[in-house]
Amino acid sequence: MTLDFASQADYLLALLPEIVLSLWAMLVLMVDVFQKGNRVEASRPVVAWLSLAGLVVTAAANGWLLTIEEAAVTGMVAVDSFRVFVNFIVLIAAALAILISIGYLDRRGINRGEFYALLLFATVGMMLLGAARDLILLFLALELMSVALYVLVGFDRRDPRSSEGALKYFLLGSFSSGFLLYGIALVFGSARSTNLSAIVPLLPSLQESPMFLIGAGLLLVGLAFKVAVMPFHVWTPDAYDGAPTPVTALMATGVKAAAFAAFIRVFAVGFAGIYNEWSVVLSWLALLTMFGANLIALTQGSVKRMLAYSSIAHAGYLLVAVLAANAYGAAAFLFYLLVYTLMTAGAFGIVIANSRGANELNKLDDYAGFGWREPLLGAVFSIFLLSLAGFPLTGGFIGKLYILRSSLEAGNVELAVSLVLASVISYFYYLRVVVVMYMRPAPAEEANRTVLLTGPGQLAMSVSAVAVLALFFVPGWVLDVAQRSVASLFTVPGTFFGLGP
Amino acid sequence: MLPLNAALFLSAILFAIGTAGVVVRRNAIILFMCIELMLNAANLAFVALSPYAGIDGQVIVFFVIAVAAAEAAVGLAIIIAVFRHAESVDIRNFSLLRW
Amino acid sequence: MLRSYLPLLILLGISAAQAVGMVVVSQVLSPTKWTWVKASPYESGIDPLGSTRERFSVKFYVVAILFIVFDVETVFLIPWAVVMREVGVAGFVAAAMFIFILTVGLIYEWRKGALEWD
Amino acid sequence: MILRVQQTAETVVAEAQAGAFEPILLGLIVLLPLIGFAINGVAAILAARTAERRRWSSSSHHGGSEGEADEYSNETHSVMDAEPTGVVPWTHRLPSLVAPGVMLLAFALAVANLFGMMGVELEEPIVRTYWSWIPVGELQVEAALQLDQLSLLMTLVVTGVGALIHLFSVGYMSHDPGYPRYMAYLNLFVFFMLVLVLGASFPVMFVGWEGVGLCSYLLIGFWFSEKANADAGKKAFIVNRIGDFGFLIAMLLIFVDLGALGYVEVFERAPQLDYAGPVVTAICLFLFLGAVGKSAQIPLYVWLPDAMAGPTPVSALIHAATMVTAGVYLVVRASTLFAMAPAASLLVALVGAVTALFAATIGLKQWDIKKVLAYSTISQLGFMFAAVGMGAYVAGVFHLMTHAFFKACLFLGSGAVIHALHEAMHATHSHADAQDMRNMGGLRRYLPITFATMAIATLAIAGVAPFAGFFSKDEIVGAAWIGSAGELPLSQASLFGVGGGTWMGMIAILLSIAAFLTAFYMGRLMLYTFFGPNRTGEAERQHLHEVGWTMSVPLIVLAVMSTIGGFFNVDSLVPIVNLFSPFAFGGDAALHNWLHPVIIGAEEVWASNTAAIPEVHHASWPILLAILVGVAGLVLAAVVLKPQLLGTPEETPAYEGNLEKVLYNKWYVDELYQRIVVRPVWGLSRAFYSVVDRGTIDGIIDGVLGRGAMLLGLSAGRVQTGQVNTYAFIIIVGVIVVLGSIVVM
Repeated sequence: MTLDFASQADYLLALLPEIVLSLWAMLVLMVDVFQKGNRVEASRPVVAWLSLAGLVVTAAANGWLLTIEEAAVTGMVAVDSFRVFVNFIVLIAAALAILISIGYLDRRGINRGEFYALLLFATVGMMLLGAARDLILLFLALELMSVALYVLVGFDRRDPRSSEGALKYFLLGSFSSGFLLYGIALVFGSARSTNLSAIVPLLPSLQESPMFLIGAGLLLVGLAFKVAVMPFHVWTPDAYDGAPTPVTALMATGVKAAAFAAFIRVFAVGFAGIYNEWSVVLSWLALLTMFGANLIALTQGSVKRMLAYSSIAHAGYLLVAVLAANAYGAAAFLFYLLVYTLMTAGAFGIVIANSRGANELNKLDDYAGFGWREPLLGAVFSIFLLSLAGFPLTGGFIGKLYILRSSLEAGNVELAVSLVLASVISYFYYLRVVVVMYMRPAPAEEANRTVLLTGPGQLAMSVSAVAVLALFFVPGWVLDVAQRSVASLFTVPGTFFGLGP
Repeated sequence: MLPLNAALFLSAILFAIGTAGVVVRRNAIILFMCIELMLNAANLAFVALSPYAGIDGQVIVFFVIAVAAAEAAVGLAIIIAVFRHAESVDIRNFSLLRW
Repeated sequence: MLRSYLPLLILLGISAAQAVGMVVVSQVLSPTKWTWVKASPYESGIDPLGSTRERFSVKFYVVAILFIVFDVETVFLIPWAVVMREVGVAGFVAAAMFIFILTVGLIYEWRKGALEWD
Repeated sequence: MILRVQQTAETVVAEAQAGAFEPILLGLIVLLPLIGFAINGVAAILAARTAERRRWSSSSHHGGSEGEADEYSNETHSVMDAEPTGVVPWTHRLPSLVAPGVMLLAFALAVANLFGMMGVELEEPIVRTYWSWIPVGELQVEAALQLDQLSLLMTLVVTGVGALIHLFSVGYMSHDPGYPRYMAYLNLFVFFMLVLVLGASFPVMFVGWEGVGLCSYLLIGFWFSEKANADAGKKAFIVNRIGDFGFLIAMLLIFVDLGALGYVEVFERAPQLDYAGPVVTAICLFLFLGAVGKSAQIPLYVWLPDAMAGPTPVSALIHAATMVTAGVYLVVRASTLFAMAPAASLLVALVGAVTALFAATIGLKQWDIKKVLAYSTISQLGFMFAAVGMGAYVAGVFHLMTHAFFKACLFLGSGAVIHALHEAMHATHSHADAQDMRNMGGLRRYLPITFATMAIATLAIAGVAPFAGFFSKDEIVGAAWIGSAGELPLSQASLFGVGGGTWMGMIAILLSIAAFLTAFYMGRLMLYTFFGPNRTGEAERQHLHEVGWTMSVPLIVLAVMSTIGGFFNVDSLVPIVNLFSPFAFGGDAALHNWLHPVIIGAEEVWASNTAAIPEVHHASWPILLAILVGVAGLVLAAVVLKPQLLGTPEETPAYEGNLEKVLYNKWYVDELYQRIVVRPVWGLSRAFYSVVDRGTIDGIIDGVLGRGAMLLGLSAGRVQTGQVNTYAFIIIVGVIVVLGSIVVM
């Protein structure tokens, strides 16, 4: 099927997965509210499962997208396999977040249907973010995602940490939205359009326009904020720390994936013509992010917060892939994003499994003996941590290898070396958790701890762990798909990383 | 007709005031108002640019207004939630999460 | 071109002048004699109870927040109303979808009891 | 004896038949242990669940952490702490069947392949590609297995000895609460070991390399509640990281300089490099660094004695027979590269020889029976490295094989002794050390089978003809003497300005002394353990009895192999040795002929880069010397040592005199490392701890760099004040920097 966007109805098809998920989110909201009205009580389990079903249906619609193509690439939304790939990652992230929140919400006494509905709305925002080919749609998608997340972060109103995290996330998030919006205004003023396909041909003439460059710079800042690149990461540890852990998992995975996809679409595809202008500063930000985040992560006593910094560090690694400026870089980026989503969501899932009751404290000492108390989850957690560190036998190793290779290919030797050094630093804090988990006996009072991750969550963790391992042994086909997905980006006129249309 | 530069200049000044406000003010509500000021500065830029760059600019403003309203609703709710814990909206009181 | 806005400007000026003028004139013309009774807040003839800095019920906030959202959404409907004939069926469908989503929100509010005062 | 000329007639036949051989279920050999791991892993998880439940319910009854401490205890307790309930849960019965079962199947498949391969003379390795593993640009790495003479031999050793040790473990470990977990780890280890030896490229080997390291780490720390065990696991992990670093760098260099990582391509292209050039030397040195870490050679050997903290069958399988020999395998596998780098090869030989002697001296004065065997293993690995370093690749592999037999037998025998002693002590609630030889003595009356099998293995390791060790050790020492006479290709090389011949003469002397010491300390071990009066204690003596069949059968099989293992490679050209020619298996010098296709690359390198060697002279005196030192060592031990005068640990001091003290304390190397590496780091960390109240890291994982990084991280983390204003300010600064740089660019 071919879409030409001349008729508005074609947009309904192009946006089918997003529409399906939006309607489904409303359905979830209605089911919940009709079932219990305004009574304050836990929602039925059916709400969570319904939400999961919605994700599955959306995934099907998303797969269907592969069968249609665009007549011209002028639409506000892209219909290409890059978007489909990113959508799948986002959907996986959302599904993992829902699976680990089952049971967890009850424990914290915040099992409300709105949680799932908001989570789905945020997912819609992420999907749109990966599809946006128009800066205004980008802004709207970003806000749709963010507004839902502001609420989710502060979902546990009775917990001062949750509320505080939400306040900081909200204030700084809308602060950065302001920059993004002003950047869009300046780009709009100088390019006379907000559509990337209209901007790209004008780039040679815009290269000298300070208004455009400042606009592009503000856009960079706005997106860098969402992917948590240093020094725009300041909100991240606090928001991640304060948020209910499933939300943290979603923010660390889905949000990052979607925002990075937008990053690629806007900068790598759209603004490829001014690569020289933005690449230098971005390289420095990548360096700062990799080293800064890893160093700070070393000093963290809380595992949850350590993982927050770890996710910042990974934004740095992903930036190296973006900056590699070649086909392998983009494919490596998608591959790493997938591994990263699985291992990060998994790690946060274990944080849930080990947290005490409603208390979210997750000190390193709380993991003493965890590996023996919970053999399965301990092994799974070790896999995730080793993968995050880039240990061989895990997908994280292959992912880093790909990024390194693409970076070397591009001649970014300093970035490649820094990535290796930075991940060496990261070994210390990841392994520390493994060591504590297996080598330090649990205090006696730990004996009566119960498993705090329900069956579905455990299953999700195990599947993710197996996937992380599988991505080491058979990474070939995923990489193949990633490479083909990247190729679809070239339908936009303009050069992509020197590959050309 | 107003010169374009003047309108843009005004919008830039408003944006700068909003930005500075976020850095120096302590009251969460005022902070939020400063952020709204930034968004509206961008709106002003869009409107000022629209005769020159296309009618889209004015359409965008509608979207931004709607988004700002949604943000306001959520933001005020969050501030209320925080106020219930701290009995204050002074952001200096909120540093449970740090380091 | 700006000339077409002139009546608007005049209207603005007149209303501002009137508002300011009424305050000023009443201040200037009225006899000013300060008494305790006059300075106290007027609450329908009943003595004030407690501090006026009492906290409002959170319900006010809820209503206010709901109002902001629904109020602002009308900015999308008014332009549509203006050009309803030009945009035709496509516009109608779009507006219907918009209203549908708003309705879902409204139903949610209603079921949540946010529309009931007690 | 090294450069045997292949009969042309055979080669012709081989070419005619090449390709006729199809490997039989090659993938399944590797897969079987993995299947075993999966099944046992499930059992382990379920068992751990029930154990946890029981622990909770029991601790609530007679509260306190006492029951908990019992649950996972160190070897001396948990081996025997049988479940009093009597009913063995299925999770403990299933692994007894599955774990040895898959191993036996895998071994059967390997044997089938052996018979298939014996019919044909395979010139080229058979590579089976399963899927494309890392396909990025020129870096095309396939998940492929390679079957050739070397990998098949290694597979036979791994699965054969492995199957026996699995069987032994059934008897040894089945009462341990963690038994299913143990079996799962053991199966997983074998899987990775098979990947290591069967992999067709360096990255695939690296997967196995990392995997066996991981399993070793898990098994050393199996009784994790003992802090010492946990530390030992950690030590092994860190030391192996150093080795892995070398391996990785070597792989990188190979890829950069040769453009491939598969064995076939790499060894095809290797001769393009400069002979003895810096590139190939660097590659070999880094590969050797990897081998040194994995195979516990100087200076990275320190982890192996500590690794004895794991269960004894683990020591037998991983830390004696298979994993630690991976370094030797690596050198032989990369023999073409090492032949290109004669200086690096000589260094390998030298390190091996020095390690052989050094470890043997330490073995002289250890009281812990497992420690003696551990240092003996290091010493024997040194022999192997000396061999492969001198270019005597077949001799190295030969010794690897025979060593697997007799050392596994010795370890399992010591396990049986410990088991028996522990059982006895358990019965009387004695807390004496079941591994201290001073608590043994006269055990041959109580453990006749164990004694007989260990005695055979001792004769083998001492190099007494005609036991297995005689042939293999003789080949190594003999090669060194031949090299010193200038008759090996490497005799023409030089290291540090000294000629290869001179070096090899020194190596020969070092190895001869080491062989003598080996015989002595093994004689000492046997005397103190099995002879003289029994020192275990009156009460305990009633409870000493021979182990069950699952443990004695592996011992007997290994003893038989230790007896006849040498006949696989009887060379009719070597005097004295050729007396045994009538009994040789598979014809004259079977192993040489068998492995010839594997090392032909190295021979071609030498042929084109070194002066021709006229003819190798096999003198008879080195052989006589080898026999002499072995017998002399044993005799001296029997004459000098008086087991009847030995007392229990309370009565007998650990050492007398300064030399004994030095040896007992293992030349103070651990202390040296402690002083120059660990202690400065700790000092710094203490200082840091008092300044910043956050000493969350333990051990030597973080070095000086780690502490510095912490400090840096802490100060960088200080910007995270929790204040929104500060955050906004940081963002603004970032915005200004970004905008400034973009506009300026």
